[in-house]
Amino acid sequence: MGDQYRDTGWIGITLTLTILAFIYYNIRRASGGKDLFIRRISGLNALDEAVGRAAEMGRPVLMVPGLSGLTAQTMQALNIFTYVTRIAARFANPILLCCPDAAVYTVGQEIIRDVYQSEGLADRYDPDSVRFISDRQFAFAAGVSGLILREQAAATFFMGDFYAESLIFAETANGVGAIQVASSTEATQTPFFIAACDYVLIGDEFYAASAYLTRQPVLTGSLVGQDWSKLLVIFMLILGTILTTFEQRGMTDTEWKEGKWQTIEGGPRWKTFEDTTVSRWFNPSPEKIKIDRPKEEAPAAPAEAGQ
Amino acid sequence: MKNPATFAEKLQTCPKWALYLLLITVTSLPLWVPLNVPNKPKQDAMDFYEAIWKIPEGKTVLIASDWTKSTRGESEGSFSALVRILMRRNLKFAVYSTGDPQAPEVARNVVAKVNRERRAAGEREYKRFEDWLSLPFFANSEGTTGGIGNNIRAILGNAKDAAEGQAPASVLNSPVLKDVQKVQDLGLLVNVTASKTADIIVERLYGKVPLAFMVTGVMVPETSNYYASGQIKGLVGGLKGVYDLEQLMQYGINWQGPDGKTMVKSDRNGEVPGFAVDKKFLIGNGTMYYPALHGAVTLLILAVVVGNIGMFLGRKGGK
Amino acid sequence: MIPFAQIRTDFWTDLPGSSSANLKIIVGLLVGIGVIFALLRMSTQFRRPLIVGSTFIAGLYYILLWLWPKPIDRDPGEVATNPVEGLGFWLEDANPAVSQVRNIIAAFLIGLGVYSLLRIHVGKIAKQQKDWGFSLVLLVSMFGMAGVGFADWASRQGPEGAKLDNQANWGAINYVQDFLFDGLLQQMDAAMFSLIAFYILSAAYRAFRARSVEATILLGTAMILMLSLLGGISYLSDQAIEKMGGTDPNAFINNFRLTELAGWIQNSVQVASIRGLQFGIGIGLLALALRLWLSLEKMGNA
Amino acid sequence: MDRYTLIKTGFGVLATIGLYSVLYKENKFYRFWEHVFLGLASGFTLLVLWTDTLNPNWYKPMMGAAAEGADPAKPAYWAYIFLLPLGLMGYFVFSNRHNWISRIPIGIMLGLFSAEQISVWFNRYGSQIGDSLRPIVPTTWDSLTKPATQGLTPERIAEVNSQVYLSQAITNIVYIVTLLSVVSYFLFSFEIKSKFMVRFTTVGRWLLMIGFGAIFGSTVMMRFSLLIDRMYFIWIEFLKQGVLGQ
Repeated sequence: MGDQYRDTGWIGITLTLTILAFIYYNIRRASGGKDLFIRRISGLNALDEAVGRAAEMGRPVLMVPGLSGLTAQTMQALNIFTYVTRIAARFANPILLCCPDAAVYTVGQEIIRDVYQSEGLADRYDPDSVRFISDRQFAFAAGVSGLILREQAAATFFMGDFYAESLIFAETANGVGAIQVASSTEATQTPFFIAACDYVLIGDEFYAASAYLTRQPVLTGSLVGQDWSKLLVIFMLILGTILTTFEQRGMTDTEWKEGKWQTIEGGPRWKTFEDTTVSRWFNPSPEKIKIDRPKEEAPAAPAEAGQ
Repeated sequence: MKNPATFAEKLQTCPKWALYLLLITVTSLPLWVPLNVPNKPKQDAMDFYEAIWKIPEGKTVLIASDWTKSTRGESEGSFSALVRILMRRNLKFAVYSTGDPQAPEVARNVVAKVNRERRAAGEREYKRFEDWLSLPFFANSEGTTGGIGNNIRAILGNAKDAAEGQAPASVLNSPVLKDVQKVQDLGLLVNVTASKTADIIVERLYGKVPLAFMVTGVMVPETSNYYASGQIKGLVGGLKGVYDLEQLMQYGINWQGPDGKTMVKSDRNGEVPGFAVDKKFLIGNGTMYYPALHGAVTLLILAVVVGNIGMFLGRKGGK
Repeated sequence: MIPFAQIRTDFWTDLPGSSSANLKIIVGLLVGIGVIFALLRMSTQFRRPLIVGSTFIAGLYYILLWLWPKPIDRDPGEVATNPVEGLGFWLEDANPAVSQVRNIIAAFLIGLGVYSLLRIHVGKIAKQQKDWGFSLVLLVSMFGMAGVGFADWASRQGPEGAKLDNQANWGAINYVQDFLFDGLLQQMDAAMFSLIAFYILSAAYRAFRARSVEATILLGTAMILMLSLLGGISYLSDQAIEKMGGTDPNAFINNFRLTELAGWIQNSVQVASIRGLQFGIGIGLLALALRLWLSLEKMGNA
Repeated sequence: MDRYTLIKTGFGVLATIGLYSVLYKENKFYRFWEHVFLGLASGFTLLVLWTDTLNPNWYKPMMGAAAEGADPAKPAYWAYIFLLPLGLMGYFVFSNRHNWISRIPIGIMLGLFSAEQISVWFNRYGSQIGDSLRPIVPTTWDSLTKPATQGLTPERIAEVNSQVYLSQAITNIVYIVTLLSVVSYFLFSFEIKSKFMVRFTTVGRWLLMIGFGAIFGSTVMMRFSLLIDRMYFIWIEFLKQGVLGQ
């Protein structure tokens, strides 16, 4: 059997697969026409308001999909921005999408044009409204804040992976009196958004957003699946806490080493967390198996091209 | 609110430029008159210091140096402190980076600086390729880190480094990596980082080699998760961490200094000697910047307090 | 020694610089371009399956690497003893190469980024719009940096390159590169980064008001943490409290020392709450990853 | 400090002041340095893409290398060439009829990324879940808090360390309650009716705020130290050591 399945290593795989199963099952369920409840997420009701106000002022809506390259977080941010863009398009409101990465720029162009076309407003679509600024963190920060100041953005949306630059954007936008809706998947940046922005999506709300906005079966279903998974985690936490509470007391004369029970040389000792069942679940210690295989005559040829 | 009328409003509407000017002043002045601030090292820093001090003789330390000038304020302090301790312990080390193409060069400069210090203090200088290796930058952090876990020699094998005035040779021939066949052969892997490489390293190397991190202040909360869950042996966080470490280098832990006094006590650590009895040798960035940090943070606290007082007075006035 | 002694070649690998290798490369390129032309002619109904399929297969590698039995106790240079192990070996070996594919494709896309910049700034210059001068500055410094940087890089290749680690051996080009990169670019990075300090001050002054319960909690915790950072203050206050506790090192009051308090908040409440947050984010990411891998959601739907 | 270094440092200071000037208001001086910055950055990006990504990870493996000095020859993996047309497909994004082709490379990148995320998920969160499981009932009432272990026998120390004292138990309870309440705050698809659960999630939000406050507090340190470092650069490195030559 494979290395990753020995001792308690399989638990991790099982857990991940279970969660994936939950999500997939609920997506199917929802696609099957079952409509599912989603609680109110305050920050999101602000989207329309923000864009609306920008329209009144006739000043642009500025969007930043985080600092990462083409990652899932960035895609999620772009998903939310398509919603924003759609409203802006209807209000005939200028938009600016600032990309930190060429691949993101490519996807951005594709998506934004799609939005205008699907709204039948292809004539309002301006390729320059999606811009590649720079993929160097602080050059990007300088460029974007320059844009915010010069274009006098009326509404700004910062969503995705934000790092140190978050506060530069937020304060600059605040300086020109823009409404700001923000969200960072980096827990370390959320407090700064909370301090400086009008509306903030905290943590998971960012992933829930597109489901909340569109109510598409796939997304709502997946959201329900995520909740099941969280309940599973909660259950594990409660069960595990109880287990440790009862196991981690008193002395022991055997300990779990290299995948089997062994008596401790030098007599019994006081139990620690390492002696509990849950500790073994999460820290597998597979026993050392020696397997001797024939060697190649010539030195090993390095990896094959990833095709 | 245009032209603030009442005192309460004045308190709440101090112009930004005035705040900024104050900030520049309080951060500049202390640099001209350095002084020694009393301090109490944090546990994670002590564990870090002990972890390095407990590395078996002759083991090699691998340093993932993922910082550049943009976080010089904190990272250079951490890195030079680390190098000072390793050199004091006569441990061989190799520096590589997956965080930023510039990291290796910045690291080289720091090592050179510490070497100059040692020359001045009349100690043995570290020879490139003999005592330490400057490995290149590897793009794709995930791939490289994972690779180091699976087969370290294959990953580092392509790299070259040159002793002073010699032609570059494969680093595998260097005494530094002589006894390192698997990643398990390393004494410790220290990540001096200002980026996500910390996560990547824990995900791919935890359990294969003891880890210790030196991170920027902003990363302390996230990385203390790893410290709390015992995935990393020790943690030096931000300027405070650097200052802690520099103090430990001075006073050790549970250790009687030359003056017979034990400055730092801890019941969670064993006795770890300090060094650098000569203070001049030890004026690192931490000791240099810490007073200015006091100025800045105090200003911040005052600003918040004043703002709130203003608000409350304003409310009273409103009633 | 014979240079290529240790190379075993097969269909996928060839002798470096050999004509057959170059031929294969050229043919491969032509085939690739041929594929593109084929795509242009391909009928519409195959488009989606093609995109979905390529996405799925690309992802399948990592899923296999994760689930396929990993070889036990593998040492460098060993040969697999059975097919299952064989695939396991192959997956492990391919990892370094596959993990580069994303970067390489992304690198090829940079042309689009440059196109975007040129589109905007050349346009400005051509139309002599407001600030066209600055656009010129941008383009000049861009191509300047790229050109000089490349020349510098080229001069550092080969066995002589290591010499240039020492400033004494620098030529003009190395100086210019050092000036542009080390003198300007990196300094501006640091400058922009440090701007945040100012913004923190103004943001805290403006927004940190005890208006609501939540705001007050946030404010209070931040204050305690900031105070505990001040070695001076925490040291003195701890001294004071230890005096209250008297000689007994286990005095209960010692738990309320500023450093203890800050540490306690960080290690219990903060770690816990952030972990709670992270679990949510992690599961959200997992769900999104699944949807993207199986192309369950259309790109950019909302 | 030699003249070159002095000039270099001088320009560094100038650029720093230029970017700082935006703090007062957006002005031409800032705009100049901003554009220099963006230009240099993009230029550098182009450079690094070749020197650090394409050349070492694509071109060299594709071409292979003859044996030189200590290191053996590397075979040519010609198949790498297929990545080039794959990348070029992205450029169809501006074509109105064939823009769909650009989704193939994008799809492949996303596929690789997503699948890797799935495969490393447990590595990141597993041990964090494991570490969150802590005993919440004290095992001894000898003392409320964990006694200091100075001057005790090793056995005694081991015992003390393994015991769960009241204060620790309380801490662990706080910990687990925080964790649970925060996680349940992020449940979206359940209509929470019971008074208790409503309170519980509200508490979760409050505890989250404590976490954020703590992060803010500890982040401040880094931001300021970077500013201090800039000031060190201007005052000490440039003015004191450079101009005044001390």
